[in-house]
Amino acid sequence: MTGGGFWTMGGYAAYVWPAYAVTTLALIALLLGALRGLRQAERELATLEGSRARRRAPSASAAGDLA
Amino acid sequence: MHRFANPARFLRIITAILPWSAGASAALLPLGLYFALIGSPPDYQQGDSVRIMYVHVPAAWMALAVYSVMAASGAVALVWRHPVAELVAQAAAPIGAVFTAMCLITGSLWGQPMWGTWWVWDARLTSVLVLLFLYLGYIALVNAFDDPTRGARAGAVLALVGLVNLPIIKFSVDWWNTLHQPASVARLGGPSIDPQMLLPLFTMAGGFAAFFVTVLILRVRAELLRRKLRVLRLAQAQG
Amino acid sequence: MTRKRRRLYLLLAGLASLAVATTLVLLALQSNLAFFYSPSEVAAQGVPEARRFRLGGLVEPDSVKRQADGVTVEFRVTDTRASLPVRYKGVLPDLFREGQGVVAEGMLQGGVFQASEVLAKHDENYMPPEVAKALKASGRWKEGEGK
Amino acid sequence: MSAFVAVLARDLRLGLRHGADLAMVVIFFVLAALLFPFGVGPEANLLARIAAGVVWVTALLAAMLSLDRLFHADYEDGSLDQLALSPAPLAVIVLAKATAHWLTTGLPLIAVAPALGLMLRLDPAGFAPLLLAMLVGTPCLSLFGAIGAALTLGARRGGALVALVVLPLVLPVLIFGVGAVEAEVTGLGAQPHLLVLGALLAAALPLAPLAAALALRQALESA
Amino acid sequence: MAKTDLDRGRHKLNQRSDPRQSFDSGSFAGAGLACVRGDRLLFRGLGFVVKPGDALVLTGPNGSGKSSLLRLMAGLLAPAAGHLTWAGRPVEANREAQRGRVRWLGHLDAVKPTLTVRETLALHGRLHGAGADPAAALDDALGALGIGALADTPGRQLSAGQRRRVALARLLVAPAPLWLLDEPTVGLDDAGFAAFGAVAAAHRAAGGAIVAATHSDLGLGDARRLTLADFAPSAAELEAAA
Repeated sequence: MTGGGFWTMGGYAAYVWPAYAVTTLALIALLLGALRGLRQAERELATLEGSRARRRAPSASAAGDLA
Repeated sequence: MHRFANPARFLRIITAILPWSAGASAALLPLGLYFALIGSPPDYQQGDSVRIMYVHVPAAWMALAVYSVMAASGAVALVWRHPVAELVAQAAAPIGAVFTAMCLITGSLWGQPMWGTWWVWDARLTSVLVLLFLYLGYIALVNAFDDPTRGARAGAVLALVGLVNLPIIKFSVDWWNTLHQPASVARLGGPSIDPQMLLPLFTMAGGFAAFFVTVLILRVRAELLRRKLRVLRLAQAQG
Repeated sequence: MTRKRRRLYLLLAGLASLAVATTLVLLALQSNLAFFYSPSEVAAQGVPEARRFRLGGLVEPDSVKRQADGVTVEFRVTDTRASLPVRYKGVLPDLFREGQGVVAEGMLQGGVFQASEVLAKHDENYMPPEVAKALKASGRWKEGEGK
Repeated sequence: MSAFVAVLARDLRLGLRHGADLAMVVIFFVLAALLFPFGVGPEANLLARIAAGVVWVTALLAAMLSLDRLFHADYEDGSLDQLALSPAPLAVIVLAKATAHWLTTGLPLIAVAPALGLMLRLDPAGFAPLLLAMLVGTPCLSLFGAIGAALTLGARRGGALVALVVLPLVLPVLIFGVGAVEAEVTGLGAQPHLLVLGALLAAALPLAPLAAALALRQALESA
Repeated sequence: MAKTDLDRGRHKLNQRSDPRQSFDSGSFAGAGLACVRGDRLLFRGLGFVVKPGDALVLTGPNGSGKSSLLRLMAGLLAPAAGHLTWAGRPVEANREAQRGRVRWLGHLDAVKPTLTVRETLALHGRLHGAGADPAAALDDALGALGIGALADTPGRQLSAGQRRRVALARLLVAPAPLWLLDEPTVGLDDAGFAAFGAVAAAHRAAGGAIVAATHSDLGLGDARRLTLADFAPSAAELEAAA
């Protein structure tokens, strides 16, 4: 660091910090958005497969009763 | 290779890549940030405002690179009709749009103190703005159809048509006398940037690229799951 | 056979069309298609008064004069062959200095370019101050190379 | 070649029999352009400065409006299937339809442009470059528009989507079209701008029909 | 996967048609065909052979892919798997020639409200290169479908059945060996139905072939049937594909 110190950015703090803030926020938003989409799809898939398992389950228990 | 082929192999490959790309971005981004904000010197003319370059330029590179990835996957989707290529193009578009917007915003924050204006209609800025509109048009087009395949194919054609904009962006600063300065890194005669400044630039660029791959994989995986959901629901409805 | 021949003709017509496009672009790029015009172009074309355009070039060394009011600045913009006086009232960008690139928007009035906006154009060189000093000291500095 | 002529003749005939639709595009053009004196005030200097831009932007929007005519009706009534199944290359048919579109919308727009220029107080030196630029530039609008119209066939929200897809592609036409007039009025000469417009047209002439044909095939796949 | 589909297709093919039939010259054939619309697999492992003079009727419930199979045969839709051949050569080798051999009648009539019947058919003749005397061919076509009196009537004044007749007349304006018809008799009255029967018989007698999708009887006599339900994937297969 030369010049006016870390936080003042040599007088360009009003431009440098927003630029980095925008970048950081955008990257975080991208990552969170992707993760949320993935989680949601996983959850829906789990629900669907759960309902199918339930549909199969009664017939299995009926067979068990017979035995 | 069929549309109804199981994309399991592709899923295995991207799952294997994911930890590496995630690790690379987790290592490179903080390192790049350190170099960019603390470990590199100010510019002889621009002072500390030059530090905006370390996010602005990698964002610009990614904006172009992601579009190339999108157009290439679009071409693969059209020629070989591979469903995975459609998914990759679709998943890449929003990421590219964010990088393009990031490039424009950070560029504006750099232009105000250095050039004396937030925005100017010169060839470089205008062509990057057109790139952003192409991304947005692509996203709107892909989502405008009830049949996801139709959307993906239409998007692929648009991505290919928009490819003509990339050389215009790259060479706009050489062909026209713009306010934007000419290329500093990819130019004949080597970079005109001091090595101490190239280091943070390349570290950040590497971090951005790894980050893009990571998010792309996450989004493609979500898309694959959604497709599986649709097919399962159809199967359920029929059987 | 006729199908192949027709294909060939269509292909040739397409290629010819693209060749024409390339030629036209190259022709257009020979003249200035520009964001801004240089002082010598302005002189050669005889730009009339009171027409808005952008003027670009280098700030002529030792030509910058600040008026008494503190906000009006006068300087000359040069492209080494011709130069034009510029008057501007307002805040100058940080990079505005003598010998540096500048783009001004405005119009000619009485032979003086009345600028309503002055933008600094910087070159593609980035280096720390010490390196710049060392380069200047060793005489390897190429002034105004980036234009 | 005969396929080109046949489709061109058919589309011209169809266009002329729907004369009211054509008139609507021209009326929109005139009306939209004449909103500007009310919007920005009737001061002659101000109008003169924006005249070329207003004429070009409204011409662009008018052309956008007419684009859904290009393929949509044929797609809806099955004619596009028949055209796509004729032995002629689909790109040739697209070129014919784009040509018909230009003849029925581009030419009328050019015809009324001088009147608009007068009412918007365009500098007398600007008329020739405006008309020349429109003569070269409006075919580009029809050609790029064909790509957009083909891409959006069968989409849920057609109109706005076509504009979103096509406008970024035709931005260069607008830039150089307006640039030609401004350069001429400033005394710097319209020629380089007109050359670029010519280059755009020469490049679009073979490439746009190919891209539009590709897009049409995709649209027909899911018809 | 492609290989097994293909084999299964051949197997079915041999079961349901004359075993002597192979992909011999002059015939139009498909093997191992699969079709996906959206995310939905409509059919797979489908094979067929159409020879000169043949009529093949596609049947199956709504949504089983009859229209899609016709579009696939026409080349408007690319198969997700399998291939089509004409006289033993793949149709992709020369798509333009294939388009010249096929006449298409979709479920839409492609009749413009402002064009007269004659104009509509004349365009079709010019696009497909009608024979030596296009005007005569056009008049013959109009006569065969019983719409000679409507020649100069604009499309908007035609009834649904009359429009269907115009669409059928398109098949005759420029002759081609293969007709692909999607519900050709929809909206036709008895006279129209009879006219279609006569036209179809003449086409087959001259060595032409017909593939038609329908829910009703077309009166095509000795037509063979292809039931699409036989090629529908099972629920288990659909789930496996996910």
